Amino acid sequence: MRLYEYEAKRIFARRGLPVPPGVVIDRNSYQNLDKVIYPVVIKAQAFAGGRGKSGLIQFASDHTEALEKISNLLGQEHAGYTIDRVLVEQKITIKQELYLAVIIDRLEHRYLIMTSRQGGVEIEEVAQTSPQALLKYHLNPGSVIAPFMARKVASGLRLNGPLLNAGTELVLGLYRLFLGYDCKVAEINPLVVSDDDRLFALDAKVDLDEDAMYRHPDLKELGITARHEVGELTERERIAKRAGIPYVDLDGDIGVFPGGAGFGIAAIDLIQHYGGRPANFMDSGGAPTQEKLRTMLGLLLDNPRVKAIFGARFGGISRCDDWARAVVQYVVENRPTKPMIMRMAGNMEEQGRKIIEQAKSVHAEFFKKIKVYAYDMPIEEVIKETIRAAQEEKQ
Amino acid sequence: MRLYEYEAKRIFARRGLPVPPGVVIDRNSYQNLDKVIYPVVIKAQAFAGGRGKSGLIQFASDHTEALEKISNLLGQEHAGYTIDRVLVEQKITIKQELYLAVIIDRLEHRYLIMTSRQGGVEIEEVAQTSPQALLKYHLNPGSVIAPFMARKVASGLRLNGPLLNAGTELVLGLYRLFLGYDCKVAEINPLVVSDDDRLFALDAKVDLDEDAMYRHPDLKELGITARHEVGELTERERIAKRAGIPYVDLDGDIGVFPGGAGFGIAAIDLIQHYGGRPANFMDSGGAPTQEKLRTMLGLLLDNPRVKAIFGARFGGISRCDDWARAVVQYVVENRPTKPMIMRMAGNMEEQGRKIIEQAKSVHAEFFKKIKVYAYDMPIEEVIKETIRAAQEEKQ
Amino acid sequence: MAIIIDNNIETIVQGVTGTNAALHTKFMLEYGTKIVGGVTPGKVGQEVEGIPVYDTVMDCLAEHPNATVSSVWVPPRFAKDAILEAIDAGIKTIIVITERIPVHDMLYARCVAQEKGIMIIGGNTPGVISPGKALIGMLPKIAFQPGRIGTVARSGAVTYYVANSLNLAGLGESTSVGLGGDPILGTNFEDVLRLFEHDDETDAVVMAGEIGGVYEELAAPYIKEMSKPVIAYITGKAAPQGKRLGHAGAIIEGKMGTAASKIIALEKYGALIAQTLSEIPGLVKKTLGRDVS
Amino acid sequence: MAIIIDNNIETIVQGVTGTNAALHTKFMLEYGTKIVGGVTPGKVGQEVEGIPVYDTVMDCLAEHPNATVSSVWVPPRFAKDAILEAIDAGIKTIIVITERIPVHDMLYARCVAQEKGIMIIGGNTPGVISPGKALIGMLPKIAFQPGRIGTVARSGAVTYYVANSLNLAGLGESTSVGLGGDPILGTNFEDVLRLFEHDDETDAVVMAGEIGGVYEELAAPYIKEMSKPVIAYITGKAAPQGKRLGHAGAIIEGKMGTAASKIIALEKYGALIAQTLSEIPGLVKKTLGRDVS
Repeated sequence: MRLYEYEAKRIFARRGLPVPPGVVIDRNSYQNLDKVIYPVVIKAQAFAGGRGKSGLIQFASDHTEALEKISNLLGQEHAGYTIDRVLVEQKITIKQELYLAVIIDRLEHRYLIMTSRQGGVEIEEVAQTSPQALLKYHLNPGSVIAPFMARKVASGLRLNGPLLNAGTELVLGLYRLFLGYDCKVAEINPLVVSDDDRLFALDAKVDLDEDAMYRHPDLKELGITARHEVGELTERERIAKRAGIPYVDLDGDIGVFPGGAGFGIAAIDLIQHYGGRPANFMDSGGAPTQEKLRTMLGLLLDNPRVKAIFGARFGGISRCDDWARAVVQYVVENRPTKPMIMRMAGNMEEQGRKIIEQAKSVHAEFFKKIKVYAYDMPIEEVIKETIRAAQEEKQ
Repeated sequence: MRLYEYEAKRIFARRGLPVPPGVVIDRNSYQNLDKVIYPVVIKAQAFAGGRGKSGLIQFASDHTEALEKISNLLGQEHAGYTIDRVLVEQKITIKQELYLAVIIDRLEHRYLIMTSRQGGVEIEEVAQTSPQALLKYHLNPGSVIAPFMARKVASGLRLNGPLLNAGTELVLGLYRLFLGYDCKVAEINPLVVSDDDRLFALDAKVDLDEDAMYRHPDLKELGITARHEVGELTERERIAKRAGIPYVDLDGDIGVFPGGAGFGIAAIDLIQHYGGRPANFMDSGGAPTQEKLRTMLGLLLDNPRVKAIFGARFGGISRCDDWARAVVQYVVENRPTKPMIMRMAGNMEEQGRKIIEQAKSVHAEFFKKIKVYAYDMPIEEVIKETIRAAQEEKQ
Repeated sequence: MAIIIDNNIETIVQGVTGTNAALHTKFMLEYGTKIVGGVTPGKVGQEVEGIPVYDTVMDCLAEHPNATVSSVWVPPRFAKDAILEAIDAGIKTIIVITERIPVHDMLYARCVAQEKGIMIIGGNTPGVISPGKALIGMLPKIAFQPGRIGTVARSGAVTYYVANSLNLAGLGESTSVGLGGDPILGTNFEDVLRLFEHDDETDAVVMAGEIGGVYEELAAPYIKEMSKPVIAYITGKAAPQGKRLGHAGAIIEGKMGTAASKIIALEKYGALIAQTLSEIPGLVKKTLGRDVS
Repeated sequence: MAIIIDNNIETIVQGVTGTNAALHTKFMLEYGTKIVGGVTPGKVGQEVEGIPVYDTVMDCLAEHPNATVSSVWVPPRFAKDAILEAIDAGIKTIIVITERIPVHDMLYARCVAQEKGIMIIGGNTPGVISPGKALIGMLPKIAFQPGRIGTVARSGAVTYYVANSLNLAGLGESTSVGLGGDPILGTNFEDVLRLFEHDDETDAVVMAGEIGGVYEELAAPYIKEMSKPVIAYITGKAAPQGKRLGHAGAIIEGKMGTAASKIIALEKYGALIAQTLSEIPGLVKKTLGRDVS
């Protein structure tokens, strides 16, 4: 889960890593601007590389200039998200830009400390154009870092004299932060040497493991809570998250109600492959309760963009009878008018089928647009029929 | 550095290990007795095995009885030390006594967790009479303990049901305390299961590494400061400690002023071997300053028991000229009247000799009883002469 | 002999008293899997489906010394410890059903396992099945039939649908392996491809990957070395960037882990690419040049 | 060739800019020891007695790849890291002058060294000298003369007095090794006895132990296996119980580590016991049955 720069820097500050003095400003906290020392850098808080080029980083030498530029930035749209906050920091005079990161090496399954004397540019670029400028130090998962190791890293950045010790402390601190907060990435780019020979983390990128956040209750104190890996949640995504349902809004018109995350991914592919447009990704997880199944159906059917529902249940961990019961109860209580084209196979299929047949016979009118196919109907045929149903609805 | 039971239990409590509720009482804090729940156990705080047999552990069922027994215990002499404090704890009804310890295995150079279902007796006894009752688990130095490992230990104690989890937590806690406070020993004997199926550390033995105490500033908060490995310091030992001089009071009449700890140990042996009685152990450490050397001499010469001084300097790290200068200055300023028989050899011996010869020629009267032999005089002859000098002084 | 599990292996269940684990212990026993013991700390003396429960894996193996495989069903915060315990006790293959294990925990457990030559499958694996012989995990038996096609997939449901489409076309599986949906996996595609390559009960392999990570790309070069055909089905072509799709591992991070990059890598080294589930059996039959069952 | 250090070894000094280290760097150089570089973080570019200073051991070895021995003079709280750094950089023998290193730190460093086959001497060693060849540490050269007696002791000053009494009797040392006064030692008596046993420049060994720990007792059985005579001198017979005598390791803990227990063990396995320093040369000469020099 990628943090905003200001969030990452709050963690840095808590761990004693050197960040420039600064304040966070949103529409309701312009008064924070009184605390800064000019000249300042104004940095829009957005998940974007090359913020400088996109005008998302600006400079101001006095209050009036800062105010104008901040109010200009706030509310801007960028890559689909609105800029709600800026970080205003005292401007550091830069003598040198370096790169320092601790990441998980997915090939080696080990931790990797990476440094470069070419900081301030995309590290992927450095890796391609001058790989010899990139120094790498591997550590085994879970292992502590010895001070000498950190000193080796700092020395590799050719920091010396008092800067060597400052650099050593910084490497120790960043590695311990990486380990201590279950990070996937902890990156400083650029790490700068100021004109008065101090080190500063000018930018900070932290990527947390959402599945380990329970171990770090202090993140909440810092205002950091679970969300998308990158970016904010939509309203429906928030509702789903609260209910423990993995759910992502897409921009199509076919609601996807699958069982299992992997097939959820396959389903949106197949819908697209056959010319339809999925409205969402969803995962029922291992063995969903009936209540959870009904919440899931509600999320789809209440979405005005959704014209038809594609549903699939391969009863493995979860049972077809439970699934059928949930579907029937939802339909009877909510009387949805959108077509629902579904397939049910696997464990307890027969019992599930009986439940649905019985409901149909009692409430035939509610089930007019609802189909539940069986094992012998290939899943892709079900998808094609859903796409046709959605197109008919639109007309 | 061995802690008193009440000190060890304060650390236990801080780390969440289960100790019976209790209070510490000395001559000035009888009022603490108001907080206890009867019946109670009254435990004299002394470094002694088998306190029960020596009457150092007593029981009381009400306030009057407790008061009487406590005032009886306080001030008692035991193995050379006065009992200044008692620990008064709620009496636990014992269903079972176990043994649990984390120690450093000096043979293997690893950590060792030891358990036994035969708790409450000296573990050395168990080791001799029924070694199969002793379970041992080794861990590598510095390594963290996995919960499953702790569970294995608890399971080896045949704790089960809810007690298994309580035992697992206790093993985890004790091991982490051992590692976290740089312990040489962290022992619970007995670890008891109470009649209501709870675990309690009924006794607690903690042995700290004095050389690592700088890492644990919170020990000071708990009132734990450096002292002898076992036992309190004498007044002279306290003065020496403050000055950074390893010094131990012995009960003889020959002051020992050696260079180096190892030869200090040899010197007290040799004095004894030749029929003398050393008044102290002392170590000048690596390269003592002149000021430190003068403090050392003062410690010996101000001791009324001391009749003569044996001195030795083998100039290695330290230089003979520095040593000679310190001796001369002390003598000139303090005009000691006790005989000082010494030998000086090694680095800068010649320069040192000149300094002493010159002082002698100026202040002949102060140096009447002072001899400084050279390289060619065997050290044991110097010792013999010192013993003779001490005997003459006594007459 | 089938890969990983066969009808003669003895297995234990860690976290056996949990609801899901207990239910699937029943299903596994019904399938014929030899479960000899279960482990839940503090519950020694209980039984689950007639299987004795122990406090520790060590205690369990003391009674059942031939058990070599364990499945782990404990909550995610206990998964690392359960795996380490199994390794310490001498288990050789650890099938980790638990999902959403913290990344650092799994990296550590993986590192220990690798040092000691222990196989971990998962986390978040649906399990492994050698149809007609043994099943460890929560795969629905109805989705599988004995045959000579090896399958390996990241996702559980995709494992079922792949087998399902093979079965509907008259093909069956030698072994189906779920690698798991977590981002750090104990066993990856290449490991399983190597096992199938050397398995004389397997004629061809279907591998089903999805967005996220680089395990598919890493396996690609080995496909060229293989004598057996590999049919690859990769999902997530329609996935948005930067959002986890249910599985902790199913996320496109920056330029890494897209369906396109995986398909390009696999195709380059000779895998046949299925665009849909329904294309899979046709490609298998075509490449084998005959009707196999 | 002498044991541990000889006139052809190249050596570095960790913590070289400290007062003591700088002084003894001078003495070592004067003795002929080949010091090629020093290390103090943050002080690259300086010189000590003409020896270049580096920030890290790695940097130092990059310039002086033949250095195999390091002496460590840093303050106790940095000792563990200095040892680990030396090991990491490829140093083979680490002579740790630093005293009062926390016990857990030394146990850890010792464990790492042992896994990698690295020799640590100390902590709190006065050093090692092969008279006339090389000296590493802070032993005073005046106390030693070339000869054919190996000596090994825990304490620095005792090392000097032992050599001194040998020299006064016309004997000299092949190598004198200070094991160190700290409670946890990298190298113990048995290790050094083994080296002397296989050293063709050594005829007999004097070992000087003291109260505390069990290293003397542990070495005893090996003495019986040796072809060379061992004269043992143990100090601390007059020592009180439970009090550290200067050295962190010199303490009688409960019944462990008394002078009596050490003497009994050594005598049992054939060591000749010297009651005083002055008895040592006589016992050496007697056991060798001749006048050696």
